[in-house]
Amino acid sequence: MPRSDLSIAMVGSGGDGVVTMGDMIAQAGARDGLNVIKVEAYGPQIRGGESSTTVRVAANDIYAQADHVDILVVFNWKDFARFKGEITVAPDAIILSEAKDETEVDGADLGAGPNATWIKVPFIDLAKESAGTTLAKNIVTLGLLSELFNLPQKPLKRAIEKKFSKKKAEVLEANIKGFTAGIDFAKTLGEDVGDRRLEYTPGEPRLLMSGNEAAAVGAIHAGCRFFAGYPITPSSEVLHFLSEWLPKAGGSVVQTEDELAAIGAVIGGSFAGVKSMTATSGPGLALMTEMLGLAAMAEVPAVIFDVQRGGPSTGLPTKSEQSDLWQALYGSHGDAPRVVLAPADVEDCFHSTVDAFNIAEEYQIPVIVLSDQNIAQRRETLSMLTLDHEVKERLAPTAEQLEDYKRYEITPNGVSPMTWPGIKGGQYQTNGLEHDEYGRPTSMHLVHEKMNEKRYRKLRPIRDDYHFIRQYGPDDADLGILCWGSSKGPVKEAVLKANARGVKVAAFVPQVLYPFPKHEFEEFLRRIKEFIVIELSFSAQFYKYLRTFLELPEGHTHIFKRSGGKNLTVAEVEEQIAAILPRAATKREVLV
Amino acid sequence: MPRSDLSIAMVGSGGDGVVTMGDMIAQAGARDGLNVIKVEAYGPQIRGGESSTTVRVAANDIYAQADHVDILVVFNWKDFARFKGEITVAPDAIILSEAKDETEVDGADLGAGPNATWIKVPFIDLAKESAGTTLAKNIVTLGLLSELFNLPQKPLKRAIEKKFSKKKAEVLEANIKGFTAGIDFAKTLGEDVGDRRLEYTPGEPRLLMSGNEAAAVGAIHAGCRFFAGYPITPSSEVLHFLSEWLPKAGGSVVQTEDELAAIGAVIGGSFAGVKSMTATSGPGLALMTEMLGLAAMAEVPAVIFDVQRGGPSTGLPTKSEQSDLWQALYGSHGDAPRVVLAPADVEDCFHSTVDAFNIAEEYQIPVIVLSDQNIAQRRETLSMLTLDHEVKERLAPTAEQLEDYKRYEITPNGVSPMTWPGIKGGQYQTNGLEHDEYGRPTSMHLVHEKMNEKRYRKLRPIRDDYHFIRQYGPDDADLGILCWGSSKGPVKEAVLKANARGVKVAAFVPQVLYPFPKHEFEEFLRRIKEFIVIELSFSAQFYKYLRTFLELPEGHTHIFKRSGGKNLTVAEVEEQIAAILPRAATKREVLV
Amino acid sequence: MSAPEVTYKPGDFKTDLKPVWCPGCGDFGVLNALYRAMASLSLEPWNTVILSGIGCSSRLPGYVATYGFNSVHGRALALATGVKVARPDLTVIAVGGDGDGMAIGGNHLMHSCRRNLDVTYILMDNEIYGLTKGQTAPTTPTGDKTKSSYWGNPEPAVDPVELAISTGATFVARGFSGDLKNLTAMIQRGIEHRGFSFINVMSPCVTWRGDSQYQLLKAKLQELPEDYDPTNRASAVKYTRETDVLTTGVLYEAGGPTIGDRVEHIRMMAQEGGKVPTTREILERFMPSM
Amino acid sequence: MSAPEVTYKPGDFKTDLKPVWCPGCGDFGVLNALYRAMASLSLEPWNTVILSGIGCSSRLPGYVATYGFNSVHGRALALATGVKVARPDLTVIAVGGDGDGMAIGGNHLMHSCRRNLDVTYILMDNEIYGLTKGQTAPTTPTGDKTKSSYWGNPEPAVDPVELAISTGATFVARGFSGDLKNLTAMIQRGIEHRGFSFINVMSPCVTWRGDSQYQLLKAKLQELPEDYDPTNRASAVKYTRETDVLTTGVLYEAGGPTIGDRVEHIRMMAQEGGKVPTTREILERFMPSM
Ligand SMILES: Cc1ncc(C[n+]2csc(CCOP(=O)(O)OP(=O)(O)O)c2C)c(N)n1
Ligand SMILES: Cc1ncc(C[n+]2csc(CCOP(=O)(O)OP(=O)(O)O)c2C)c(N)n1
Ligand code: SF4
Ligand code: SF4
Ligand SMILES: [Mg+2]
Ligand SMILES: [Mg+2]
Repeated sequence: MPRSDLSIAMVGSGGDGVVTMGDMIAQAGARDGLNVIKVEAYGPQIRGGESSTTVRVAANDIYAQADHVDILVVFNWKDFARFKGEITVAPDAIILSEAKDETEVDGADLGAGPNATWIKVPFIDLAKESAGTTLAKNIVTLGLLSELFNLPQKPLKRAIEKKFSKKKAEVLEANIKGFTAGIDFAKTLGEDVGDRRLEYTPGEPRLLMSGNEAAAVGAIHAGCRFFAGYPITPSSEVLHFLSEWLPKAGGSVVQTEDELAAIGAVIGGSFAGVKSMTATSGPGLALMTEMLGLAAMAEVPAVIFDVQRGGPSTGLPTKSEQSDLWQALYGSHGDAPRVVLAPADVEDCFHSTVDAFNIAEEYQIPVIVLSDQNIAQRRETLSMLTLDHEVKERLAPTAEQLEDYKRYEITPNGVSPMTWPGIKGGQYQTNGLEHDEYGRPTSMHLVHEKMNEKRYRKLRPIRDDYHFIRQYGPDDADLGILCWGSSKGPVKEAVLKANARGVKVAAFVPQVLYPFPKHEFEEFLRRIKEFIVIELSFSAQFYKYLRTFLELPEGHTHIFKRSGGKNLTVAEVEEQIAAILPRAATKREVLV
Repeated sequence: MPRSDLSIAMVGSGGDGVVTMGDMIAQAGARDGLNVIKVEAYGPQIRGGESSTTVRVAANDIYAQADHVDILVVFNWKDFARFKGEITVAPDAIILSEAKDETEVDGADLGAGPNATWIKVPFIDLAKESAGTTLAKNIVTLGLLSELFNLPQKPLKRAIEKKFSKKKAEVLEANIKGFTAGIDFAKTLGEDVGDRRLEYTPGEPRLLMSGNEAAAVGAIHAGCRFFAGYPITPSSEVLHFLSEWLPKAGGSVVQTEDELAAIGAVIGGSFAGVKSMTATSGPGLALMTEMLGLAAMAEVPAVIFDVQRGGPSTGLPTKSEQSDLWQALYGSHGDAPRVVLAPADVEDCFHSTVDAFNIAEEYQIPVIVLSDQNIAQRRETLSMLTLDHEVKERLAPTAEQLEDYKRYEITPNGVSPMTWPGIKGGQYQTNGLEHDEYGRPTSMHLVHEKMNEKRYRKLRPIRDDYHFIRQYGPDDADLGILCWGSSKGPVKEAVLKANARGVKVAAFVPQVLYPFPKHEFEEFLRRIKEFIVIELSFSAQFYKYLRTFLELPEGHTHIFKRSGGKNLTVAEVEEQIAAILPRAATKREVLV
Repeated sequence: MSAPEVTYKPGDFKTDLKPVWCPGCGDFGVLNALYRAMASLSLEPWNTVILSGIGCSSRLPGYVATYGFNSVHGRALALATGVKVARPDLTVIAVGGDGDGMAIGGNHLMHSCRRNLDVTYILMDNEIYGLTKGQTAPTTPTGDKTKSSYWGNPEPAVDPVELAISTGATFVARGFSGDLKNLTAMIQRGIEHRGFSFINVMSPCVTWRGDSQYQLLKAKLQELPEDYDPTNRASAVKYTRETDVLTTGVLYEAGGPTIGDRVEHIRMMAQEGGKVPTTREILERFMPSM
Repeated sequence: MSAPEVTYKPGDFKTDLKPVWCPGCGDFGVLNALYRAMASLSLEPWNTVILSGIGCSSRLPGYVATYGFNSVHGRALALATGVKVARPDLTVIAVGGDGDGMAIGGNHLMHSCRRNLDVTYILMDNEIYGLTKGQTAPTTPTGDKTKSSYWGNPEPAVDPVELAISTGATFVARGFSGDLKNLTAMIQRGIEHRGFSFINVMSPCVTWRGDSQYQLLKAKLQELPEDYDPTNRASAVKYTRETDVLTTGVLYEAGGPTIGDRVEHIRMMAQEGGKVPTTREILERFMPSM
């Protein structure tokens, strides 16, 4: 039966070129208007070690990586060992492996069932024969895959031409021969695999980008013109992209000596009137928390884009986890207001970043955007992003206000007009000490109380203005799922699938975590009787956070939490639904 | 009517010697076995500015500063302005002020009522006449106060002799003359103030120390032999004391270049097998959170003594607040287990520090002790501390375990035997990456999950072993107060006073905050129907934390939270009790 | 700096905040010298930013009527980097103490020197932690007893001037807070210098180092020889390790591009067409290219 | 170091963990030289501690069968300070990359030099951030294009050797990972030296700096003259700023007390009576004294 949705994993090492393969399939898919999600993974070796790439291409909407791949290409079973447990195949998968590799493989280990199709392909020989070099193995494979599964063949060929366009003509020629050899070999395989072809109508080309790239573009869109950062996996792509593009936009980038300097420079740049941002991951955010408090206290806009990875400490630097939540919400000493946003997919990374700048500037407050490795580094197809996302600016004082300028004037919404250097008569002297309306240091309790009130008062209008929240499923669901960030993908997919089967499950995914969207949560809680919180944090950071604001019904609130290091799967969500729903139904009868 | 409990505040500036006065009264009180609590406060000037000292001396038990002072000495009303709102007098207070100062004072501003006694004293003239210098003003005052209020006169005189023993004989002589002049002047004042004399029977001398000093002694007692720290108010006294005493105990002290280095050196020293500690305050703790995660991940014992001050940012460096709670509980990225202890008075600072080392060593986990400026810097009388506080040591592997040494062996209680350099065959290579039982880096999800479990498993026995919790008041109280840290003082005093009047109110004060003593809390919650959480944090950090673990009864849980900068008063607690109790009674009737 | 429109008197730069400093503190001298230098340069207060960390000395920005930022301990230069790179048109001055600049802030100092950040950095060196009441600083002489070194400071003192020269500062001077005239001139030259200007001002702490510090310093101070050539790096370095004398004056001065110049150059390269790309144009880069 | 009981072969120091380094990475050379130096010194593995931060190079402790600690980015020397001051009897070695040691860890390096901490610090300098996939390091030459400097690195490179000398290290050397013999000798001397030994090893990154880096470095390297006198600080400093040549060898070596010596001296003074006070004795100090 032809498919509208196909996942392919390719595993090899160093010279096998599997990463290039993944890129080309993704590019070709995007070119033909398909939906694509592509991820990569690596072994511990810095280079030349095991690597894998998994591409999902589909004619229908997709929200996450697939749980199981339909097609697995293995150049070397030894390399595959590294990904055991990370890459599993569908029971009826097609497994294409190097003919020369005689390793015994237990299909059950991969997840393969009796219906799986095992094909030995002489990749090495085909490459050598056709292109004259084993290096062309991946190109042979692309030919083979495109023919077997109806992957966009023309765009693939053009991608190959592009890749080798700068090399000698013979090189290109050899690779085209390799591509053709793959196609030809596929034809010899006959009908066995013919029923797994992708069925689709080519459409308009789509964007193909990662969450980090989307965030970087969002920053420029929002008017960011100064970036200071220190490299750290998995956030460095933000720095990389902006190092090229921010100067084009008339801005500047500094790679600082550490994260302390980065957040310091951001506060400095912003104080100087330029929209400023940094990007980091858990360890870097930890180093920034002291100065997060400074931004809160001196009321300087600041955007901190944090890409979560596995922790604690250096942890699992290349893997995703949702465990920077607590330090984002609670890091820093004293009562230090900040805003925490949480994009849930690649496109969100653009919009959340624009929102972050808007909130930071409008409310003179630090804003943390909590992305994670999953959405940050995967490449995903998107329609041209909504480009009319409004951009907001800082409130400057009127000429009249400047006459007796109170930088920290107490106002109904907590926002005081803010000047910046260059504005004549707008000079003020600020600090991280408690201060009065003019910014003059004080340690008087009463001033402290008033100023705390003022600083926290700003959170109310933010909560009222920003309703970035997603909900899926029916209003009268039997089960409500509460989750955040990249968990949205598999949760949404599971919910929509369940709904399609008539199972009444709903999901609630807030993109604003703090100020807490209490009203919206309570609306959701009111309609539904049974809940589950799903998150990738061993200590259930999200669940515990929810408890601080919500009365989660005792005995009717479940938790599915686990460590990161492996992305959440649709199956995990489905299992939870399956396990709880019958019980929920029983309970409800009892209640009635 | 004679008193068993007297509070005296003295206010002056630079050369007035009010701090010395406070010290001498406190020393003299301790010498005669009285209970003493002494605090100081300063204006913004680094030196020579306004200063105040308040001493409470009592024959009965006392738990906090008094809300109002019975006696106020003011050398200069301009200096007093700085402390308006911080120092209030009892309605019937005695106010002794410099005769030469003609400032008009509104008694109501101070809290004085129509019964207050206002006495102008020619401090300057008396000092000049008797001692030949105005510098002796404070000594004159001591004579006067001792005579008027029956403060321990002999010890005071000895204190003066000691103070000037190293100066020329004339200097001592002059001061003794001043002291006598004060006494003589007092006699001229007659019966007006005679009814405010302190009534007590002299007892054995008592210790007089601050929380920071108690913590430093606790550290040495617990076996700490390495201290690395960076100065910061209000924790520096720990460094100061240990810089003198740790070398005497055979240990060593490094003043590092910053807090990052301090916590790093502590982890290094501890890894090397030496019990190690650092001390800091909010801003420093913020800088330490990255490496807090390292200690959690590499399972290295580490004690971090944090003295809270007003925040956010530089905030109110010399004032108390309970707002480092969140960063102590939640600081650092990833799921990073740590233990958080909370001493509630000076003596606790000793015991909590010993507990901290015991827990850190026994469970190989970082332990944060959350003190605050209030208990850290006030001086208080104590009986000789309980010196039999048991000291625990690290679990080393057996010879058999060393044969195939697994540094991170998974065990039932999560604790793996730990070697240190010098132990032959005990070598291991550790890191902050996720690792297997041997400490070898991995990014495998399954290992990560198991290791998270192992690291968190240690919290269970800690929770079961350490029941450092205080409760006051009857089991069948109508109102239960939940508080922590230095709030204990005024809360305990208010509760005991209320109980004495037959008002049924109880208080619960945990000295272990994390792992959360859920069982004990729930016991307390079960017995009582109405609650109030009391804390000095604008954003109600303690209340929100309690919510994550407890089902606080909706509609029956009140909050009294405010910013720091002023210590909690007994009156504030009493007001809350008075406001809630009648309502509680009504509600209970409705419930029944 | 463009030609000034108005002229200023030193007093014009005063705010109405009273310094918290102890009577006799060296920092008063630095503040006065700064007022004078700013006045003679006719710095426009609204185009000038003064930043600091935490310490007695770091209170200074509160006393100057420009844009000012008394930030957190050790980070004055981190903030200054942001201000100057984001807004190269502004005059940026950073100030702080020896602990702020050489202990917790040492890394930012080193890297600001390396980058040749066009900022004037005035380090008020009192060889002690003033604000926190008298602990050892990285410039405290070995053996000195302080609150945190009961048995005497076990660490050698760092020479801030040597550090600045060897890590790449292009203007390095040593001054004395008690010498208003020379200090004013030095600060003025520092602000005029294009690149990182480092001015180490010996600024006694009467409270924690006693009167003796002032006397001791005064006795050790010595001006540079008349014919001194500050462009010679090697000879500059020679003046840093003296122990019996402390030479004041501009020890080193050099040219060379600042980080700002280099960032500006990058902007020029990047904006070859002169046009700022729209979001849509940027997104084009993510269309499958084949 | 006490007289060794046994002798070791370099291979005895190997753990069974396979290095994650790329084939051809310079760090292999450093590891091998270290194994050899340790063997010739017969260092007892259980009395030796190797610490590092984060980076490709910082993985090294995992490959040496002593006590080892691969800590967090930039903090190798912070931990080493604790190990050595708390346990002066141990041999302590710290290792790391140019980013780890000169960027985020720069402050600890400077202060370890100043304190003359008795630790051997080996900086594997590949002029790039290896582990994070090729961003600019503080030692990356100006103008070089890296992942984080698309338009070319706008910052001058720092010379770690100059920094170490000018901040007080008492043993400063420059080596090359491709020169096993000299490097081994240098590391051995560094470990034997009493005080802070700083060894800046040029250690090419084949992955992010390409083959050319190795060739370029090799061409620039030059040994010290035979008659070189490493005790002369001024002449040592001269060898740090050359641009066409990179001189390898022990550039500087001096005596002087370490922080450990000074702390030990304090302990001696403090423990005059030789007796550790009991808690009760300490508490006596808090009894009212009159
Ligand atoms: C992160 C942090 N650590 C420590 C402190 C405490 N602190 C404030 S100022 C200071 C040092 C003051 O010395 P210096 O920088 O020399 O300035 P001075 O007061 O002598 O002018 C310290 C340690 C702090 N505010 N923040
Ligand atoms: C606090 C923190 N910031 C950033 C990182 C990311 N990081 C890991 S290694 C590294 C730099 C690696 O370069 P280098 O120290 O030169 O070592 P190399 O890999 O080149 O040997 C960085 C930036 C981190 N782990 N922690
Ligand atoms: S303590 Fe020292 S540095 Fe601080 S204001 Fe006083 S004299 Fe100046
Ligand atoms: S990336 Fe460079 S430094 Fe890292 S292991 Fe590979 S060659 Fe070595
Ligand atoms: Mg100082
Ligand atoms: Mg490097």
